[in-house]
Amino acid sequence: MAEQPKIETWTGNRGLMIEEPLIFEQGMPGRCGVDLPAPAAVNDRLGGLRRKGAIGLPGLAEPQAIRHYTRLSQKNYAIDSGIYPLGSCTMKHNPRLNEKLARIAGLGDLHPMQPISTVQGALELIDQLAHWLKTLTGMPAVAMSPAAGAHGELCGVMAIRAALDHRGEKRKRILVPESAHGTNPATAAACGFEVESIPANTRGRVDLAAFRAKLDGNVAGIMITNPNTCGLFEGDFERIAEDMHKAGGFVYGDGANFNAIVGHVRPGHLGVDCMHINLHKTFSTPHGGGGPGSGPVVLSEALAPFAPLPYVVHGPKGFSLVEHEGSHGKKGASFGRLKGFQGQMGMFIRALAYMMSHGADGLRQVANDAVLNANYLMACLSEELTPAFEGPCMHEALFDDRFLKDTGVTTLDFAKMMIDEGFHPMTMYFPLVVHGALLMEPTETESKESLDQFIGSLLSLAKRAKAGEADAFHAAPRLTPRRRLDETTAARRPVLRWQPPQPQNQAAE
Amino acid sequence: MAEQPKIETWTGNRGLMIEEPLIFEQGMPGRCGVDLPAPAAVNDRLGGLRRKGAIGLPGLAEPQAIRHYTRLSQKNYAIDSGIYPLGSCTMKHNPRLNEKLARIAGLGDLHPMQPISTVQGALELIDQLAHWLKTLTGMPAVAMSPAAGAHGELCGVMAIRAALDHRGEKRKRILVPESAHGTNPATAAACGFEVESIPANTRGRVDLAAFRAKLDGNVAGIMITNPNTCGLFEGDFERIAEDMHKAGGFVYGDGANFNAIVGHVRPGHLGVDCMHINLHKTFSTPHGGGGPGSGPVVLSEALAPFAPLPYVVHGPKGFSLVEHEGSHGKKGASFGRLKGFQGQMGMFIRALAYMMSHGADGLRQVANDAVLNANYLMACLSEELTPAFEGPCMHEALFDDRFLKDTGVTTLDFAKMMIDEGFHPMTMYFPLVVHGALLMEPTETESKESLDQFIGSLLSLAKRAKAGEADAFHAAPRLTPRRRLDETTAARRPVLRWQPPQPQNQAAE
Amino acid sequence: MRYLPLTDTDRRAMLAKIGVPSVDSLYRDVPEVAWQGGPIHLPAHQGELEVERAIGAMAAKNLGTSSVPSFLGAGAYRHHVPAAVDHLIQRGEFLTSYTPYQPEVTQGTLQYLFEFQTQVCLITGMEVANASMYDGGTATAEAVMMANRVTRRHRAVISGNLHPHYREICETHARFLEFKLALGDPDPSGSEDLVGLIDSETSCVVVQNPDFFGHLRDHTKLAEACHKAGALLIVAVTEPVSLGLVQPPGAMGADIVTAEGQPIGNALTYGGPYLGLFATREKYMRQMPGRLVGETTDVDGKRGWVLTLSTREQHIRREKATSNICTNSGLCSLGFTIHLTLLGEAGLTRLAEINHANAVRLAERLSAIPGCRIATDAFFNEFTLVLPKPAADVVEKLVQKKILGGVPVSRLHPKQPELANLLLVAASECTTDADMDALVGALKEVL
Amino acid sequence: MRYLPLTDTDRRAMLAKIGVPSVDSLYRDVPEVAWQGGPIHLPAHQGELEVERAIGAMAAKNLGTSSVPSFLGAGAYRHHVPAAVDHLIQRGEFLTSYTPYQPEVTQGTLQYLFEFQTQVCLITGMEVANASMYDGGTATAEAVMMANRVTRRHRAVISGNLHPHYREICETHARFLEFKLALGDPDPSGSEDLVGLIDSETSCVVVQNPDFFGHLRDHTKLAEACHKAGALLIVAVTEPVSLGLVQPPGAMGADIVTAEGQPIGNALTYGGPYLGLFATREKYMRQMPGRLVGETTDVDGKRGWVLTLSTREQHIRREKATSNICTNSGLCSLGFTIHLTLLGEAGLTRLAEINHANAVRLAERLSAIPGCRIATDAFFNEFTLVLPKPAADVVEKLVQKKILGGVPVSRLHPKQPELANLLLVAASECTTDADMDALVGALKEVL
Ligand SMILES: Cc1ncc(COP(=O)(O)O)c(C=O)c1O
Ligand SMILES: Cc1ncc(COP(=O)(O)O)c(C=O)c1O
Repeated sequence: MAEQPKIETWTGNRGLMIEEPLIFEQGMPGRCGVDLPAPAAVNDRLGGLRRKGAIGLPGLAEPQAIRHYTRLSQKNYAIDSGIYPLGSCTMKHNPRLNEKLARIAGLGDLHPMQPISTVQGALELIDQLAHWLKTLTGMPAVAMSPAAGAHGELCGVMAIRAALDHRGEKRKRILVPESAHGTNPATAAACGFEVESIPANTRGRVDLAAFRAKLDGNVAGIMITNPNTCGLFEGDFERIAEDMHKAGGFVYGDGANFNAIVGHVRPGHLGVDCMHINLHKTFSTPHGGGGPGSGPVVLSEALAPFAPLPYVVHGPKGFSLVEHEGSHGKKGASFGRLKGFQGQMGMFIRALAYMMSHGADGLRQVANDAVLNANYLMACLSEELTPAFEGPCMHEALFDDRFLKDTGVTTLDFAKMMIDEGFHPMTMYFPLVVHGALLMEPTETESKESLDQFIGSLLSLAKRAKAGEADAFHAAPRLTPRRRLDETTAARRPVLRWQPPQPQNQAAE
Repeated sequence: MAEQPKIETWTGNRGLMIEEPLIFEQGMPGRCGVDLPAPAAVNDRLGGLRRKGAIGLPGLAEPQAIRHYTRLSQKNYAIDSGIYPLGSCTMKHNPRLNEKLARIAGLGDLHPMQPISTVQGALELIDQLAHWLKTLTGMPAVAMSPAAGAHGELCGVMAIRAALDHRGEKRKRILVPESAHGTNPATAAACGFEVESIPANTRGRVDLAAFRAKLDGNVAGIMITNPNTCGLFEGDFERIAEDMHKAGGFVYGDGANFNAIVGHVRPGHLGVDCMHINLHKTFSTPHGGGGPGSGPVVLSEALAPFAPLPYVVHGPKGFSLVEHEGSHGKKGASFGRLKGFQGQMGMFIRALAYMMSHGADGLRQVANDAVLNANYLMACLSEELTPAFEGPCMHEALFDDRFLKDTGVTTLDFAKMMIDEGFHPMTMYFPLVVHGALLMEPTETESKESLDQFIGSLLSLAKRAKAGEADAFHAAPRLTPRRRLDETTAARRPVLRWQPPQPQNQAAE
Repeated sequence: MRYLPLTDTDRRAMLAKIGVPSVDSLYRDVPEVAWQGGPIHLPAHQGELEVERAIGAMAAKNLGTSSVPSFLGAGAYRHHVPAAVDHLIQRGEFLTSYTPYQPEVTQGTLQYLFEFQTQVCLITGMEVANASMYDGGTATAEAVMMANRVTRRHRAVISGNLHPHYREICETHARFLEFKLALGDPDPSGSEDLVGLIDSETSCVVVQNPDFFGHLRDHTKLAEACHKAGALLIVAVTEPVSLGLVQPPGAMGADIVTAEGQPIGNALTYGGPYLGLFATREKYMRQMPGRLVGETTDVDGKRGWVLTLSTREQHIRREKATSNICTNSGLCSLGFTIHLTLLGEAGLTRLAEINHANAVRLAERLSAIPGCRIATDAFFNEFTLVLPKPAADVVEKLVQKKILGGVPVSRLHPKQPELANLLLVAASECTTDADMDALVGALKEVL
Repeated sequence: MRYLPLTDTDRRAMLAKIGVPSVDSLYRDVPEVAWQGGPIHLPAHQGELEVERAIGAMAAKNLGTSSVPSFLGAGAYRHHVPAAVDHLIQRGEFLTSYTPYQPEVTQGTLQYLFEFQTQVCLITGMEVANASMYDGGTATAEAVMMANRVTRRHRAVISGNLHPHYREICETHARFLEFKLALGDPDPSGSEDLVGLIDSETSCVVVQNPDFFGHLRDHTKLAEACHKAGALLIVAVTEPVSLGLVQPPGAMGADIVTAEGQPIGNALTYGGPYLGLFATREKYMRQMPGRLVGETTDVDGKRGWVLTLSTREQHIRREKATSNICTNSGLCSLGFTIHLTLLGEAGLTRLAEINHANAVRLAERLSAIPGCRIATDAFFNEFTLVLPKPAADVVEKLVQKKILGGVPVSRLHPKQPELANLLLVAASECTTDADMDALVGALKEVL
């Protein structure tokens, strides 16, 4: 390809990659992207609180807005573009059927405070989804309202603490393995616990001895991810759970990696007391550039009574919603409300559609293929990369940066070079237990052809790194809408919003 | 920007621009993008005509298909990407409301052969749209079924011939100005006429004298575009129409450029006998990469009786559809059927939504802004480019290639350079009456900011061409998914379909 | 006005640059008499909500096929289209692009059209296909005109069991291009024999398979007869899903295959926009109407696609073009090709099997109703039901019961009283047992 | 299985490469007891059509707000969302992208979040805003915890007219983080005075505006009292459309503004996913929860955006983070920002005016019904109607007439019998005269 040294354009555009200013730099008074009729003439009842002064919002016509967001979208990588092997994030295909169903009349247009008699189908849907989740996890109860994984963690840890309170115990500590996701310690702290870290053993699992050493009557529980964030199954899980239960504590399962074991392993049979399920991971609801998610929490018999409000119950007159303590006849011990209304209904619809589409047979195949894909990556990439641990992995393959030793190339450089190759990089520098970690989760929706291309490219990059091409890596990415960005200055002198060129604008009118 | 001389990737991908093979190169037996239940067991009634041998279709899973078409789409320029000033094509903003409405239950799911009693709303919609079209053109009738502009031309010219037949006249010739779109002569020929070309005068209009010289009793009519394809209003239109009528012929108006005059000029008042309206131009139904369109034809009293079947009529019992001669009581003189069913209903819905959104006031503003934008382009670009004609233009600005004289840069080179700048080129080498034509139609949905950027860029390119940078122009485009393609070989040794690597595959099974 | 980005300030600045006082003065070439200064007698602009309400109110007056049991066919078929299809065709880069005149920035459109052309060849069993026509009917008329060009003859034999709309479109063109048509009579028994109508003037014979009444026929013999007489065989297909299960026209010796592509990937939408498929033998390639996409390479040697053989087309050849078509059915072909990609070999076959099985079951149940009889022995997903009464009346009575029971043959053949009692009934993968129960039950009541 | 691209051939080849005989052997670390070899008691896989039917059947059992006159509010509001919004948020590059961790290939997400942050600042009158929280309620609880951090105090005063869900979420967190709450009583008269509850321990006062009963209040004085006592004023907004017409909390002296963003650009969908807005003063920036996007430049000097100040967040700071939030409401913020871009200054103002005007007209008509009274003097688009009977019963009777007449206060405050007759009634630009006629007529009948 005969590319010239420099191809500058007057516009700054580069063919189909078009530069796009901020909406605030395009707005003009007198322009509007909607047409609204004149309001009826009334005497206002604003109690003298009418806004003084302009808001400062820009005016764009609809064609400008469409173009703005289209152009922005074209600067994004997505699952729809290619492999997105962000470990721990389960970036799988998001079926469009689910998008369609979440919008149909009778679901998309339901108000959360409609009379219960008018939402029987909605409650049935929540109940159905709950049934799938309970069956797949082998757990007797599920709290549906948490908004995401981290919110589910709050829910679970609060349930643990509520149960301990109920017992009259004031346990202060939660154990969290080193390899845990940051939300785990943050959650424990947000529920008033002290966090105690447990190291990993050389096999990438929780160090059983270390765990036992920390276990005492002051431990409320452990938050443990299985398969863990090294992509490995915690073979000692049952033992850990048994010990924890003997010590009077509870086991919080972080279910972010449920995709590896769905249909094969019911966490309830491993001794889990509560576990969140990221519907936006295992059950394919789209990540949407950062959310929304949904994090239902399955609960053991021991914790079920403390489940948050509201919840759906089924009675002779159909479904109903328990929104208040005692409103369903019995004085429960729910720890209270965690979220407005009933939870992430839009995600429930998508997740249920996904489950019904796959069925029990398909979900097991999902796990099989996810694990197969990861092990295939592991086997093929081990030619040049250095696996962090031995043995088969689950749904993600973890490498450390030994293969980059003395090359002058870091994990970050390697990732940036992958971007030029047309891939989204894997998760980097996480989990913390591995040096310069590269955590790759292909998911089951990646074809072998896609994996083979990814493998071929990564092997070639590893060879180039070892061959001394560090400069190319440092310069990467070079084919993207923006190249490496200055994050240091961004944090040192934060500019978190656009400011009008003349500040007096704001005060005008 | 510190771009290296050559940045090769192993994959061939370039960051977000990802190479994509053909579906046939990705398919695998045993893979499928749908799940269908097993058919009920029956004894087939195929009369022994069951397919022998495989079809040869590739199997892709849904995630692969989504990625395939997403990646393909990312190799396209569109109105949603930026200015698309293809003269004569009216590439204006396509409102998403219209897409939504074309799909609602009760419209998107109507079968064309439902009983009339079950489609009263659909017929009402067609009738409403017809009313708008007749009112805006000042014409008494409209044939709704033509599928596109060229199909509308067939409809109109057939109506002319049917009227002449009715009169018992066998006129043989149709006059078509040199500047006409290719469909005009092609249509006349397809209706059995000889085509006679009329030259343009130095002002870019039909040469009145030449027209009169060709006019005789053997002329069936003239096909004339107004504003014409030079973007100019045919000031002599009335005279031409008058002369034509006096000579016993008819006037076909090509309404492709109606956007310039909608709300201001009713072609019926200029003496038009029939005129197609490209709903996919003036009335914003999307071009869809080549179609579908819709080309209703407004008709004068003289031609209305010959309108094609079917058509909607309104009676005491509501709307009905005349699908057969005589089926509505009277023996008409319709020239017959031109299209299956009732026409491009999906486009009718979109066009009516567009018209209602703009309203009478908005449509006039559409024309004003379209004309203003084109004249603004003309005024600003004339600094460096050479306008083909003098005076204000209508909705498009026409330049010739005099400004490129002796630069070694052709109109084509100039267009290819615009692509690197992030623009879709204008129409080139059309109309034929201008040397190396550059025909720019910005449309009213382009903002001034967008035009200013376009102007700045084109002026800079013109200067570079004049400054001797021909090589850069010859090498353009360089920033696109593909660079200039070899059209000669494509036509000389046509490869119009993928062929399996081993032809024996086809015969297998 | 939400679609108009110019502000009054912009307009003033632009007029100043142009050097005119007002936009009206840019219209100076428009004669007074044609200038409409006064009000237009049409409503003023409205917001989205108002427009949605108005069009929604019209939609509410219709009985949509998705809301009731429906057995309508006769050239347009409702199938379940995967959600991915409609999602993808609405991507702005597809939806709001024009005909791919600048191949460097329209490789997306060009590649899918190349894939589409190949798929059409595969399912029809033909060698080359174009990038689409308006619909099945217009494609068939174009095929006749192409056969005239190829054979330099001017007489087409048209089966009486060709869809009446297709036949009528051919008649219209024949009238103006002054070629002859030999028209067969409708034959609900399915035993029409056209060989006798072929003569040395005949450019082509046009049949439909399955035909208008649903009959599947083997046209191999007819093809031989055509070829012997120097004529082409044109086979029209109104339901391309049948090609998943039935011998394709190419295997029967067809020279041109036309089809209505709507049933794959496209909604019913009361009759349009639909999708004309057009395929033929390689030797006739340069006589084809419509656009063609061909493979080539760019200056860097990379594979790419371009519009090709445009010297056949109106924008180059003007009055000598093979057709006047310009805008075709681009986005409908995208819907078609995406749906067919999702189906693939296994899916199309399975889909066709389900359609056939449901139709067979429905036919069996309907034929058991006293007074009813199936006139079609071999069929795909549609057949002719002989009723004891005029079908149009029966259909009206079924509407009262909120059933769209089929298409009365008299709707399309109103002048043949002998066809009055015939009802075309279609089934598909969307037909449930409950739908069949409803139809059978209702028919028993109204007959 | 349509979502799974591996074929059995692939699987065999891959197992061979890995060197294991079967996938099961990759699960060798799973203990026997936990391994589920047998069947799972759940249905098998289904096609799109079947899934659509099953979920469609559930939807059909509900009474959607778009099908009947609806006056529901109480923290979630139906507005007309332009079609462009839903189209754009479904673009795969937005929909199927993750949190923008690799800024070079996620400038699209980063730029719209930067614009979103700015818009939130502008409408609330605040200085910095984050990239979203789960919803208005959780954002409000986070605000309280942030106020505790900022002031190093542990007592929050909560208005009795804060949405009960918001209050309950605060109570939950207070229980586990062991901070104190001083809770006001619900006050439908709108004359609650919280100044007396502020003491030297108080970290913040939380009010809602318009409040749960619809009252608009000027909190300038309250802000002053807070600031004098060293506490922060937190203002929650459940209906951000109000900010087009009403003085923003920033102008009243609020230190943190939280809001439910759903009403702009997002569907109701039975309560979620919604969108928590969170804005504050610049000086508190480093105590904010949630993600923040900041402006910077790339190595070529071009402007670009990155996630910034992540040292506040869990993935860096773990147990010392300002919040445990990770996944937020990304796509909902996209819907919000697109809708607000389309509205712009003129559109938001006009939309707010229409909402208010419709609510005023509705209030006037309802107050004329014998036995009915409006308890709210100053309001935006929602007010409290005092009925002569328990509101829950009345609402049930209205359902019989296919009217969703409002939210009974008792649904959210079930333990206060004195509130039993109160009904929250909301209007919007979607409320037609016919809707109002229907409600007024029906109320007259059922009362
Ligand atoms: C292991 C693990 N736990 C918890 C979470 C938090 O989940 P969420 O982002 O849904 O809050 C994540 C998300 O990345 C995770 O990977
Ligand atoms: C002037 C003119 N006439 C006719 C046509 C043909 O219209 P269509 O493409 O809709 O068939 C066009 C389309 O480009 C045109 O520009």
